[in-house]
Amino acid sequence: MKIGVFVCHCGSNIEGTVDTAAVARTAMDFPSVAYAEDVMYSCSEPGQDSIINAVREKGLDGVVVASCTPRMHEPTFRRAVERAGLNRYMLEMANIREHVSWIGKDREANTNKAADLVRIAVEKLRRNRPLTPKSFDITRRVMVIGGGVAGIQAALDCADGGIEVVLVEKTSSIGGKMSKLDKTFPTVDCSSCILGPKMVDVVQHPKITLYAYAEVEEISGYVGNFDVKIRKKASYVDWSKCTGCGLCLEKCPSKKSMDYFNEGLGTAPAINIPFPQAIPKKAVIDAGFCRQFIKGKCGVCAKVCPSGAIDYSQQDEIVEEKIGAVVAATGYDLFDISKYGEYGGGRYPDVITSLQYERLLSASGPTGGHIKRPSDGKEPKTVVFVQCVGSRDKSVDRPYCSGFCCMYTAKQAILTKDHIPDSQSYVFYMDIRAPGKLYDEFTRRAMEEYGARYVRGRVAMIYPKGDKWVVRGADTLMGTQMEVEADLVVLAAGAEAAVGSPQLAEKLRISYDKYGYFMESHPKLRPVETNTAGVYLAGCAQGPKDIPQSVGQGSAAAAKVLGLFSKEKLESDPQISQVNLTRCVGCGKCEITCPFGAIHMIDFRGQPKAEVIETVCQGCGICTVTCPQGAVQLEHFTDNQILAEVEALCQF
Amino acid sequence: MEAAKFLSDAALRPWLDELATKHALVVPRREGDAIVFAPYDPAKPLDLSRDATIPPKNPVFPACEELMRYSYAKNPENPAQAGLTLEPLVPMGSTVVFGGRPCGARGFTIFDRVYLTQRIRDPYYGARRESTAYVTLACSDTGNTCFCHWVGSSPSDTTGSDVLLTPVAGGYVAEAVTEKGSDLLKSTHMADAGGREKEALAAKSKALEALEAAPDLGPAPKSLLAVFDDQDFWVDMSAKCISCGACTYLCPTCYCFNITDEVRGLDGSRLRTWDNCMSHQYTMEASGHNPRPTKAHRLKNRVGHKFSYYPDIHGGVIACCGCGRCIKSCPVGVDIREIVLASIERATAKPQE
Amino acid sequence: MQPLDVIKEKIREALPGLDCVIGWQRGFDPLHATPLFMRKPEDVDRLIWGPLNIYNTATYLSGFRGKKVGVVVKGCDSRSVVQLIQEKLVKREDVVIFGLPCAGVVDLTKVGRNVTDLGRVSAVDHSGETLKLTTPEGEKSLAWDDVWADKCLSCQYHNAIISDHFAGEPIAPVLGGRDPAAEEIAALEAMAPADLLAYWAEAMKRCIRCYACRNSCPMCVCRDFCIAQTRDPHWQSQEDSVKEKLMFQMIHATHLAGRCTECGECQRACPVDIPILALRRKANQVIKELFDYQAGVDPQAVPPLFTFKVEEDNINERGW
Amino acid sequence: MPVLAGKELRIVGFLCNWCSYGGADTAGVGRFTQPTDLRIVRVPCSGRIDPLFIVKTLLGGADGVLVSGCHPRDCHYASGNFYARRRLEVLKGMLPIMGIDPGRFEYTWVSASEGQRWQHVVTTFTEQIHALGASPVKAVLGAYPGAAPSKGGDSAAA
Repeated sequence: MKIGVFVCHCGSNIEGTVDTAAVARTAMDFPSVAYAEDVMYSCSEPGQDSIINAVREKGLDGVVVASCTPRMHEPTFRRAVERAGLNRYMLEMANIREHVSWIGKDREANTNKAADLVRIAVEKLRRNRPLTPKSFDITRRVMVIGGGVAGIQAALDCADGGIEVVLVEKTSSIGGKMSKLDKTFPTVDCSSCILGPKMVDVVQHPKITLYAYAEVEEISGYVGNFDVKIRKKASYVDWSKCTGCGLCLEKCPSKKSMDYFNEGLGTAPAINIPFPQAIPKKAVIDAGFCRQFIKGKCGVCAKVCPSGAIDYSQQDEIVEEKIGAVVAATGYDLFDISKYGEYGGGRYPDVITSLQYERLLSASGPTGGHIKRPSDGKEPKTVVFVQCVGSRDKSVDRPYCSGFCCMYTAKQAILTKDHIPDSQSYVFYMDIRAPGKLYDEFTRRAMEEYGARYVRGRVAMIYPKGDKWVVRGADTLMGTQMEVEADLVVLAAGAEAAVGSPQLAEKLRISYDKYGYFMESHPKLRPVETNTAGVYLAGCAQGPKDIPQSVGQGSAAAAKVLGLFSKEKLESDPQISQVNLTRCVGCGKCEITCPFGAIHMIDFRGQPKAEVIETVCQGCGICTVTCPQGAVQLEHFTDNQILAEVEALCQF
Repeated sequence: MEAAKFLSDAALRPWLDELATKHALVVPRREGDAIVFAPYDPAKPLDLSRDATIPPKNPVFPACEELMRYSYAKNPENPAQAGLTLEPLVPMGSTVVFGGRPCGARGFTIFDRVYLTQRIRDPYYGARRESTAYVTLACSDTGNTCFCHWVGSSPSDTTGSDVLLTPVAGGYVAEAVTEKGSDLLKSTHMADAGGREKEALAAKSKALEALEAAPDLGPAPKSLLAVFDDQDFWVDMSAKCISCGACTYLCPTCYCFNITDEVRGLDGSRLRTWDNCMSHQYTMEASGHNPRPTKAHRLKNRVGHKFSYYPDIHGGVIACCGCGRCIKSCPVGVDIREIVLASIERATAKPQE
Repeated sequence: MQPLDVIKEKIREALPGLDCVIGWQRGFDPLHATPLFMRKPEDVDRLIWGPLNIYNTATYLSGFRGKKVGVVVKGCDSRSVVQLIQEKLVKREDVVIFGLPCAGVVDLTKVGRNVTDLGRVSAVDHSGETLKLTTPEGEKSLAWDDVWADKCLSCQYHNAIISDHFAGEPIAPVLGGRDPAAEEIAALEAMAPADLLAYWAEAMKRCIRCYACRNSCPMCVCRDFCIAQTRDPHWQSQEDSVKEKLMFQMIHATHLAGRCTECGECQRACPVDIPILALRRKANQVIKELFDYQAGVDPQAVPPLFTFKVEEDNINERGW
Repeated sequence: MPVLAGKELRIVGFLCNWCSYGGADTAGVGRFTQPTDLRIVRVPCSGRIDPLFIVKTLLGGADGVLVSGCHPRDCHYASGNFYARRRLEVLKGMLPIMGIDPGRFEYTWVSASEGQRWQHVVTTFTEQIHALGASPVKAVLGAYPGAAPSKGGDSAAA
């Protein structure tokens, strides 16, 4: 076998702390290495060309590229060796950037280490064999998880692209956080006026199946062919009959249910439709408050319902769907403001979250759009906005910036002036983050046209004084203490990953960071992909975003799905397990341990033997370790390959 | 051949010390609960109480012998080219094996007919054979698994030995069997036998008389061929065999080997290691076909080779020295004597066609 | 009627439906028994029972896969049968189990330490308070506690765990008896790592790589396809080095983890008496501590290494 | 290449591709400085890591072996690390009886986002191995005959 080794400078990224020329020279002495050189940028066009030329001129049949992580450029170089006429799996990479040059300054040690990594790559490559992927059919249906604006956008774009969409929404209506907003920055146009039509499009679109008040129970399979189980939670209302007339809401004797849509400002009937524009507009019974369930008798709604839709005996229902791709758009939840004891959030009625304030501003809100403070319904004259409550604060393990708070606070200050002309707003802030089209102009208007007083400093504490709330903080620009006697305090609660995100990530087999946000496969170059083929991300599930960014990601994810589905067939990674029938003694242990059911026992000339189902095998290699006689081997990660790497490393 | 000598118990260790200065000396020593032939160590005791667990064949036929080393030297101008350097490793130096029993020494005379013929001479075996001398201890009685006299040997057989020591009062009578042997006896630690030869002779004949009558194995070669295709017989005989290599690896007359290259990077070595016909791999063909798929086939070969096929081509010499290790050390007590006798019985029982 | 005769009767009745029944008979001398394969009624007469029945009859079962066979078992043998059934290597309906209460078996290596040559014992009497041997150097009388196999000294399974036919009074396990296994492990682990490694090197030095330890193991079902002797995968070289020999012991021990029924055949079978059982015993100890699991007790269980718990009871994630 | 005398010890790491290998990448991207002893062997999943690879590595004379996979519940292949956890824990328990200091082998979980944690793991483990010093394996086993003479390996041809 003739192997070519290409050691990349990556400009100065590698060359800076690794003597790439020396590594190439050393590689010359490795078994089977017929050619070695160092290249400036192996991933650049000239870089790839030099590889291709060397393969052709030197008649190489395998290539080792020592450069960045294979998680970055393995596909790039596989394509390159393929263009050179080799099988794309006759490539190995040595990660001498992320794992060497970037983590140490000792040039001698780094060079030495880099040579070692090249050595094991060569030893592995010597035992590689050409592989050809199997192709398989695609189920051209996508599941979008989450009916917020990002999910809605993804669903509509996919559906308009001509593929069937299954949209799963946890609550009884789509719309997400945006549907709770009154106006949107920086244009101050009505949130529901721009979101509403999209929501309607969703239910009316022939290609979209909507499961509201439902959650993903289980997902199995692989890109192109997932099987999902969706749990439709019991609403105790037969939605096929419910017309959303709302009669039951009026007649319901129990009005003490939590009003989730209004962020807990006020209460709701035990049978409820969250808001007038809800999609679907169907009632749901809150069994925790419904007398029929608590006392076992009532049945008012059942009596009044003109369509006889009420069904107290309803149970959760599991529906199964076959899909080919997933878009996770599960959004965010608000930071729990009560964690800041000194602010009194949750204890003081007039210390509320920004989203609650949105409901107070909203014409469809509990106060009909008139700003009344929760404690006594009085109209507040002095409103204090506190920024970064649960953002950029290590002490509550929320070091990140939630991104959109600065903007909506400016918006809320403006709206406050609109609603109450003789009011005065104060904004306690750390920095103003307004990077975006017309954003900074917008915050300026809040200050200059609407006279909101921006105070640069953190609020130390809030305490009651009479019917006022004293907000004490520092004005770091003036270098003075500052106290404001407020009628209402609005805390800009930060964003955090939606409740249940990690659990969903585990079902989807994607990674999530320590805060529960889903991990994209590359922070810059693959922002909506994940490391699990066929699973994409949109909106705040991946990290805090404002509406335009979320909508943009929704469309981006849709584009990825459409791209995936535009292929005739998909190719399965051929790096999967193979059974050596003569060695297999048919003990079936591999069958027990395979997480994918990719191994089944067959009868081979009267003997039980294991067989791998190629399209189902994901290439984890659990079976290879399970098999005591090494009859199951994972292609490109065979025992002999790993043993050879170990051997190479143990020579010294 | 010069006259017999007397080696007193007191002179034994000094003599061994002396031998150790001239030769690589191996002696039976207790390791754990086994007795093995180990390099002589003046500080450590010998164990001559019984025949060693492992036969004294290693010195002439090591369990693993490095035949040669090789390495590739790359052409700096064109690393695609590499020069190969070979280093054959022919064994050097002389070895003396002390304290084996007649059966053990007789064992590798079986090898000679295979490795040292007119046509073919195995240089490695040849070199070791020539440079190795055996100082053997005659047996004064026999154990439950001994059957040297069945196969044409005896407790005082000198075949393969260079010196035979016969225990007598106060020491041993030492008789040189070969030139090599008489050289070993040229030592100040050796006294004149001084009439002790008779005592030695008496001891030998006493051991011979003590033997139970040996069955006639004459019909064995033909019988084993007769039952060759009698699979039921062999399935029955091999039922308890677990196909391990204990019998063959401990057999003084088993000489099969396997050759493998072990390579590290650009360097490699070619190894010759004991192989054993009880193993499935022994006859495994590259195609995956195995002409001896079951332990019945394999056991048949072991017994057949020793008592039929080998004698057929080597003037009736049975390729077994009757040491009984294969019986004593078999994890499940397979008894080759039973099998041979059973085959004779079976063959005579059913008419030859 | 003696329990043995009862069993013999049962075997004769069952024989017609079976390929054979595996038991023990007298071997080449009074001290050595040997496995017996009963096919004809008259074979059954040769069946013996007693402290010389050291061989684990279950070792042969996987060789009869697909055939119906009978097997006479000691308590410890029955554990191996259970484990084989559990791993679907033997079908329960394919094996008829004949059990007798077992008081223990002798460890011939221990006996050997009391006589010059195990191969020169001319008579044995194991009926009495001691084990009586007739040897060239005269009568020997050995205390049972000095010659019982280790496993018998701490045996909790004197009677077949599962059986189709059982004869005789079940023997109750002696609790709180000596546990030589634990003692040996403790003694070994008391050494400094390097010394212990040297101990193994010294012991493995005399290994002849005959694989009797593997082939006598009832749970080693790979047999002809063991990774110790293949080039692909190439786990082991042919070098005659203690490293390769010790590596094989670790392969065996690792593959047995959670499956080993501690019958001790590996060590008993070793022709050069290398004390290799300790490695398997340690694995069993670890398995017991981690998963409170013992192999060969429950035919329904799954070996701990072929399953998992999302929250492990006794594995605390390493705090780094 | 030969271990840098006096400076480095030989530490071999087996990392799953999806989490820990990515975590090591993230550490690199973040320029989180680490000791240079570690050599990483990339495997698809911690469930692919045969405990015997580790035994082989340690008997081969490596001074330490580090295994890292996805956090429990976070395995790209759903349950690979659950099997790995059991296998590796058993192995760790068995090392003492064969005369290998169990401190020479550790396994842990590092996710693709935990660059800093990876730096911490590598640093801590490397310190631990340097505290234990060079492995005695080669000296002890090398003292016995039979092993084909230790080769200079490829460097012999250099």
